[in-house]
Amino acid sequence: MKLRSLFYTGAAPLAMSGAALVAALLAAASAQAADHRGGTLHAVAVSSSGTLDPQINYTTQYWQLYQSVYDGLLAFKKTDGTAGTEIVPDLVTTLPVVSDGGKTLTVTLRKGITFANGKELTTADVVASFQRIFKISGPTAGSFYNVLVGADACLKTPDTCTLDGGVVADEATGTITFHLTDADPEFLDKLAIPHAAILPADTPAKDMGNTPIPGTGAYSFTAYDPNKALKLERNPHFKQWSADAQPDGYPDVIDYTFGLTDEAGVTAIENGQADWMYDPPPADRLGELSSKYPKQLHVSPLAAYYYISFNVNMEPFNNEKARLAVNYAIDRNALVKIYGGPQTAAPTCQNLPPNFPGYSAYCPFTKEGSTKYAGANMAKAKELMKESGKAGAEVALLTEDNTMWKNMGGYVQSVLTELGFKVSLKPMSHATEFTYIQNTNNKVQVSLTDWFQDYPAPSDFLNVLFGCSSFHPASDASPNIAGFCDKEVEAKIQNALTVAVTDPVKANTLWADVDKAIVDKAPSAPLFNPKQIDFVSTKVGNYHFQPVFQSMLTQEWVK
Amino acid sequence: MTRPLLEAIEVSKSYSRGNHVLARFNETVKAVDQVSFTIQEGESLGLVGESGCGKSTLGRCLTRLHAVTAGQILFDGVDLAPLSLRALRPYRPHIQMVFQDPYASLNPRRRIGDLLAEPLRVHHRGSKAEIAERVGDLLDRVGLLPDHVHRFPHEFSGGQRQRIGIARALALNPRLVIADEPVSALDVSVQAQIVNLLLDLREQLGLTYVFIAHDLSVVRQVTERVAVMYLGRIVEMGRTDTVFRAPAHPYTKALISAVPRPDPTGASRAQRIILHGDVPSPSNPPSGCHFHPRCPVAQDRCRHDAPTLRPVGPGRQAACHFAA
Amino acid sequence: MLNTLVRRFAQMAFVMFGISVLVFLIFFATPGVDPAARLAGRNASPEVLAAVRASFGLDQPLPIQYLMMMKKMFITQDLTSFVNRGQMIVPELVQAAPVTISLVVGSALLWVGLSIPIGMLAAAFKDRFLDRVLMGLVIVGISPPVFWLGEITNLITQSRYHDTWLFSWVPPLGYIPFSEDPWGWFKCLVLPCANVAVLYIGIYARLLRSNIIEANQQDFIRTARAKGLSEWQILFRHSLRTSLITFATLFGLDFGFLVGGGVLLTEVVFGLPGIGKLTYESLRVLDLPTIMGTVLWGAFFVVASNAIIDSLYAFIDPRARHAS
Amino acid sequence: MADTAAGLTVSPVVARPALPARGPWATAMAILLQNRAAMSALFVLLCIIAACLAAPLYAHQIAHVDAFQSNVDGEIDIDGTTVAVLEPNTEGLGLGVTPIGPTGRFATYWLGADSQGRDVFARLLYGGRNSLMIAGIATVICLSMGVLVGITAGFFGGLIDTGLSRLLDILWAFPVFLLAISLSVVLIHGVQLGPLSFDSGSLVLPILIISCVYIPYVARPVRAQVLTLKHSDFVLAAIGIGVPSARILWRDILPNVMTTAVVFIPLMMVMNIGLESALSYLSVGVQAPDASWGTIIEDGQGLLYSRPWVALAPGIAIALTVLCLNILGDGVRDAFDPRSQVRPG
Repeated sequence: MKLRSLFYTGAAPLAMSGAALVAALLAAASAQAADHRGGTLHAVAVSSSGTLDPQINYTTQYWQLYQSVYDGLLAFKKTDGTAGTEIVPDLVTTLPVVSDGGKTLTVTLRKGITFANGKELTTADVVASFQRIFKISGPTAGSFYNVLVGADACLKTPDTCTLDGGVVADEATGTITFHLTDADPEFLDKLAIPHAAILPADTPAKDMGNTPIPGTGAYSFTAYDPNKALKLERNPHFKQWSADAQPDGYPDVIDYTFGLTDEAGVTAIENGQADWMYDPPPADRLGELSSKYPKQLHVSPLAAYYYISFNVNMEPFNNEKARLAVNYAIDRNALVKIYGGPQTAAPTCQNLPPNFPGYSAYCPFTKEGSTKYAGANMAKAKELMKESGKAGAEVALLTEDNTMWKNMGGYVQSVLTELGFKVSLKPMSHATEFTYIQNTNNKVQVSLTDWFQDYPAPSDFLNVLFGCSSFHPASDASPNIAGFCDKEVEAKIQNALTVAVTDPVKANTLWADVDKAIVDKAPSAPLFNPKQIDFVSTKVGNYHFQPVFQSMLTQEWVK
Repeated sequence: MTRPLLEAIEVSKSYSRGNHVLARFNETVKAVDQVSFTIQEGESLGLVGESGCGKSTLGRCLTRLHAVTAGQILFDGVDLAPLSLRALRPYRPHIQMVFQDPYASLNPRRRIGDLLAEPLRVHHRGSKAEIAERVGDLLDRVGLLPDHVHRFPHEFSGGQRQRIGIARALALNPRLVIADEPVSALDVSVQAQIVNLLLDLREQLGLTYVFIAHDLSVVRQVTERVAVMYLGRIVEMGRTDTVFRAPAHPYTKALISAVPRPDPTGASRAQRIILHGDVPSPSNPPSGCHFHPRCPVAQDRCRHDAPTLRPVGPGRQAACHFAA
Repeated sequence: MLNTLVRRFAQMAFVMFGISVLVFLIFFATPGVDPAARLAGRNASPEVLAAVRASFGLDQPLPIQYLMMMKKMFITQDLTSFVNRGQMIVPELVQAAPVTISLVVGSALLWVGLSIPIGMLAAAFKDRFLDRVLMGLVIVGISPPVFWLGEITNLITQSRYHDTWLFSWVPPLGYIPFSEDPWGWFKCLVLPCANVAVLYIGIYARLLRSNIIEANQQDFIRTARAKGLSEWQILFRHSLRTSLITFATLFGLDFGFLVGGGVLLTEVVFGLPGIGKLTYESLRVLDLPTIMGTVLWGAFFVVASNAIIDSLYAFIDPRARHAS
Repeated sequence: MADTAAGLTVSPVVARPALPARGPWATAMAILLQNRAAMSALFVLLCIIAACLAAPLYAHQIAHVDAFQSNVDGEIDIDGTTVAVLEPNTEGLGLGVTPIGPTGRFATYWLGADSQGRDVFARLLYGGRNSLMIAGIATVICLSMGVLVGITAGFFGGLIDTGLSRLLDILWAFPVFLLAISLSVVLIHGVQLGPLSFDSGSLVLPILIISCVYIPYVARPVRAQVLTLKHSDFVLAAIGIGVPSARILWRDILPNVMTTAVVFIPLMMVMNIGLESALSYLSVGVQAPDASWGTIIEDGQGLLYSRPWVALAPGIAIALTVLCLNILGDGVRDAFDPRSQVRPG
């Protein structure tokens, strides 16, 4: 859930249905645009999300806001549905010209764009921004931008980072050339996320904390107190250059208040005191909202999934049959019920979310004779369990300690008990659980967790969660929680990564194959894909859900 | 003269007071200051003085309930002063103490029989039955009934409790009993009973007493010799009757003159010496003779020259420049 | 006096040092809380992890890290959170303090204002009907857990009966600063204050009642009664006055405790962003710098109120000066 | 203080004959037994304990439910109609799932279900068992430790006293919830104490934490009392007799400290129940799937607006228990605390 903004960024759904309808609505919207310009949007959230620095902050909550404040060279298209995962040129004129087998990318900067402080954007700003990623030890410096030539030196000694030969600018022509050590099919995605936002060259090379950094977007942060409020106002220097990349917004001001509980947030929106809340409405209010205010609710699928992660290197789940048995035994519909009912989540057997690139429906763990998920197959599970010979093994199941997680943990515990394991449930504070279950030193056998996309690429699920390169034993930063490193699967992953550079379409079929292979080896038990529930006030119109960065606040009408 | 039962040689007791951050800036209070005296077996010595003069502290030093800062306490020739609590234990039975407050000196949670048997058990004086018999004997001796062994202290009156306290002190057949104001907490009517009991016991058992009191009339009744203390020092010592008849030290004179006597004519009032001023603080005693600020006969000399205790008659000593 | 102050200050410094060390050690003993891993973000590469570790000084030995943290907290005041990069701790505390203080002062006014009349009435009508009713009410008041009482208050005032005339004035949960809207500030604090006060009214009314009754037994009250003062005069002039000393002592301690974070649960339940909520949130995410800040804040108030009460005691009652 | 019995006659003296030879303990017990309010409170308390002990009986024999297993897909029969324990909402957008509310039938979900479909009343009984057990054991441990530390510090004095007193100062100044939560956050993952290892979720952990936190509350008054006792005349008398220190401690000091400890028992129970529920409410106490009154309140918090009884019932249970303990505590104090005996009536 996105309350847990700390680790879970970029929840992005791929809107599945009604893309055409939405496009039609958009067209109608632009006609009325002028009428709705102005006013103040009141947003509320339980808490703020830390630093305002776009190159450091790694939370969905602020990435959503950065869309209208900062620009990268590229951007995800600001639109609903699958189209929203499309990458479009933002500060540059066209998509990069790729050469040298994908190792060289060249772009040309647009002219006449100015920062909110009035200074014009130059190639020097671009080079400085990429250096800054390393100088401030940005969270993804080593995992996303390490493909740049010169990144090695920058990671070793961040203070003297030059990225010499990696990012080359020609001031006269406004071109920037990126040189990569290896071809990277996801480099464009990486240029489109806020960590690659272009900031003024003179931005200090340290975490700017609560001090806003001028951006190029339609809005600017004008006041920030993490305990109280955040304010966005129009950037006076902004002139729209691409509605796809950086559209102008409707409200003049966005007042974002922190500290209200989610219950209070719901009440405030019901009473029209607030327009939108970041946090999902609390579970016990869903029924009331859904019956009383159906028109103010927007349910959108998220590119995320909840799953059970087995430690494939430890008893008893080093046994594939035991893992498969659990997969067959878990009733995903029951978990969906705990999550908030069938309208709030969809059961799944695989690791890629529906409508995600590379997704191809595959669900072996269901009742006999059904391709869609239809419930647990306990008979098959018990049979596998018998074959595994692991009945009677002691198992500790880790989960987070908030109510919903504990309820899910309680259910999984009963299933494991039914299979014959001796199960103890270890709920753990959400602050520690995610890093705790990653570290092999903690000897975690099985845990309940979730994953939200960073950007819409299959490797963000399959390689990050199940690739050998993301398994770091004895480290708190080892997102391959299962410790799954299978030669066959790894070869398939590498192949898909290589093919993606030249043939993304073919790569997606390869990824579907990887997904299937992983499901068959069952290092995880995928459970369900959650949906985002946005509750807005009656005066909010023109609600749009961008699949990577969620609802687009600046596009909402409050007038 | 035979060897004295108890001999105190220049016994001093001081303790520090105050809560200064640095301990050396705390005040040092000399509660007992170089006191020397002897007691012969079978004798009774009274220690008198105003409250706060150090007589109770001295009493507790003699029983080694307090450690001694300097000096020697020779009991039957053995110096008790440097001994540890453990090393003292064999000597404990010989020196016993009767406390001032009969309410506080008996553990409210223990039965009388238990309290009286405690010393016997600790020093392994006989079997269970023998101890029980001895306890009955003790109760009888102090005028209580045998079935009182099952009772708790709160069921007794003050006088009865003091009897129990005395019985406990006697349990181990001590040679020396130090009685610290044994009757001052009791009603006047009961005081006489206890005094009589103490006198009887002394006669029957041949006890030696150190009798600490501020009530001179009781001291006069019980003791043969008396030592008068002022601000931690002995200022006069001698046979009780002579000291009372002809006090040598001006302080003793004042003390004795203050004792109320049945005097219907009021004639004695004229002779009464009224001391002016309060007792000075022992932490900051006056220079020279400690008594000089209140002394009616003080002269310049007394301000810087401290008088020592010197013989002023047969068996009499006084610490005054002008005592004859 | 200066002496006492120095000693007090040293003691406070020692206790706060001890607590900070304890918090520090507890934090680093917890498994799964490598701050570097969380600062670096999910899926951080080992190089970035190392760089972050170095830039936050997390690769230094623990004593150095401790000293660095203390320096950043007290001297440069630029200590930042381990969870939200760039979040400064000191301003965060400064922001939260007025909320907690408003809440505590408000409830203190309520509980003092109500417990005194209740305690007096109960004492005056001791063992009569009014006494029983009042004491029955307050003992029921101190029984439920404070967070549950808060939940129920919210259930009634925010949801079930929010639309009735009785509670329609109740603002949404949360805090409105006085500077923004004094009336709103008042409205959002009324219910939380009342919730805290319910418990303390009970404790203080019961305390006051028994103290007054005890005081009534004392000699000087009997004297006052003998002088012919009326019962109410006695109650107001004498019993109440003596009883209020204990009352004030306890009040001082409780006030310190509450300002120091004792209202944690109330703040959490009512969504008031005060010190307690801040502590709770930082404990939930194990943010050592913030925990350190709030715990030291809390400890300061507990120790300071203890010290002030002790000093006042020494001032009122000179005997207590040398007691410890 | 008048010596009423003997007048002026010399021995033998007859003790007051009215009172039988009863010790202070027996006297206090007698006073307590005559206190009607305290005895009623004790009775209610015993009923609550009995009900909680009967939790398995209720769950298995009457309600036929497992209070610790999720019952997400469960269905029950009410007056011939089959009702799902967790019913997805069908109105509007069909979001949310609501557990069944109080049925009013003692044998079937009397107080309704929680968000995992478990019987709230059965959990309430099991939870009470844990809450009371944790508070009770923690009280025993805390009192023993507090008395031990207080006596050690007070009796031996010197460096031991200085060390222990400073440690107590630190614990005392550590705001109690913060200390408890901090400890819980660390220990809740499990702890290794020499050969003993307690896994997370073990009830031993909250017991240990709760016992530790209130030690200064016991140790400080005990130390002060021991210091007073150590300089009391009757201890001096014992020293004068030559009683060894250990025996003085055991026979003269400990029995006097014990009354203080007895007065502390109900108070500590109240504080421990409060702390346990608060910790569990903040989910750092008793761990799922085990229940305590605090965890049920926490579970109920998420259902407060739709199924308030889940949170109401355990709160009422806590309030009632604490109320009884408070009344009983008043009685015990009146009976055992010598200071309160000054008060007539």
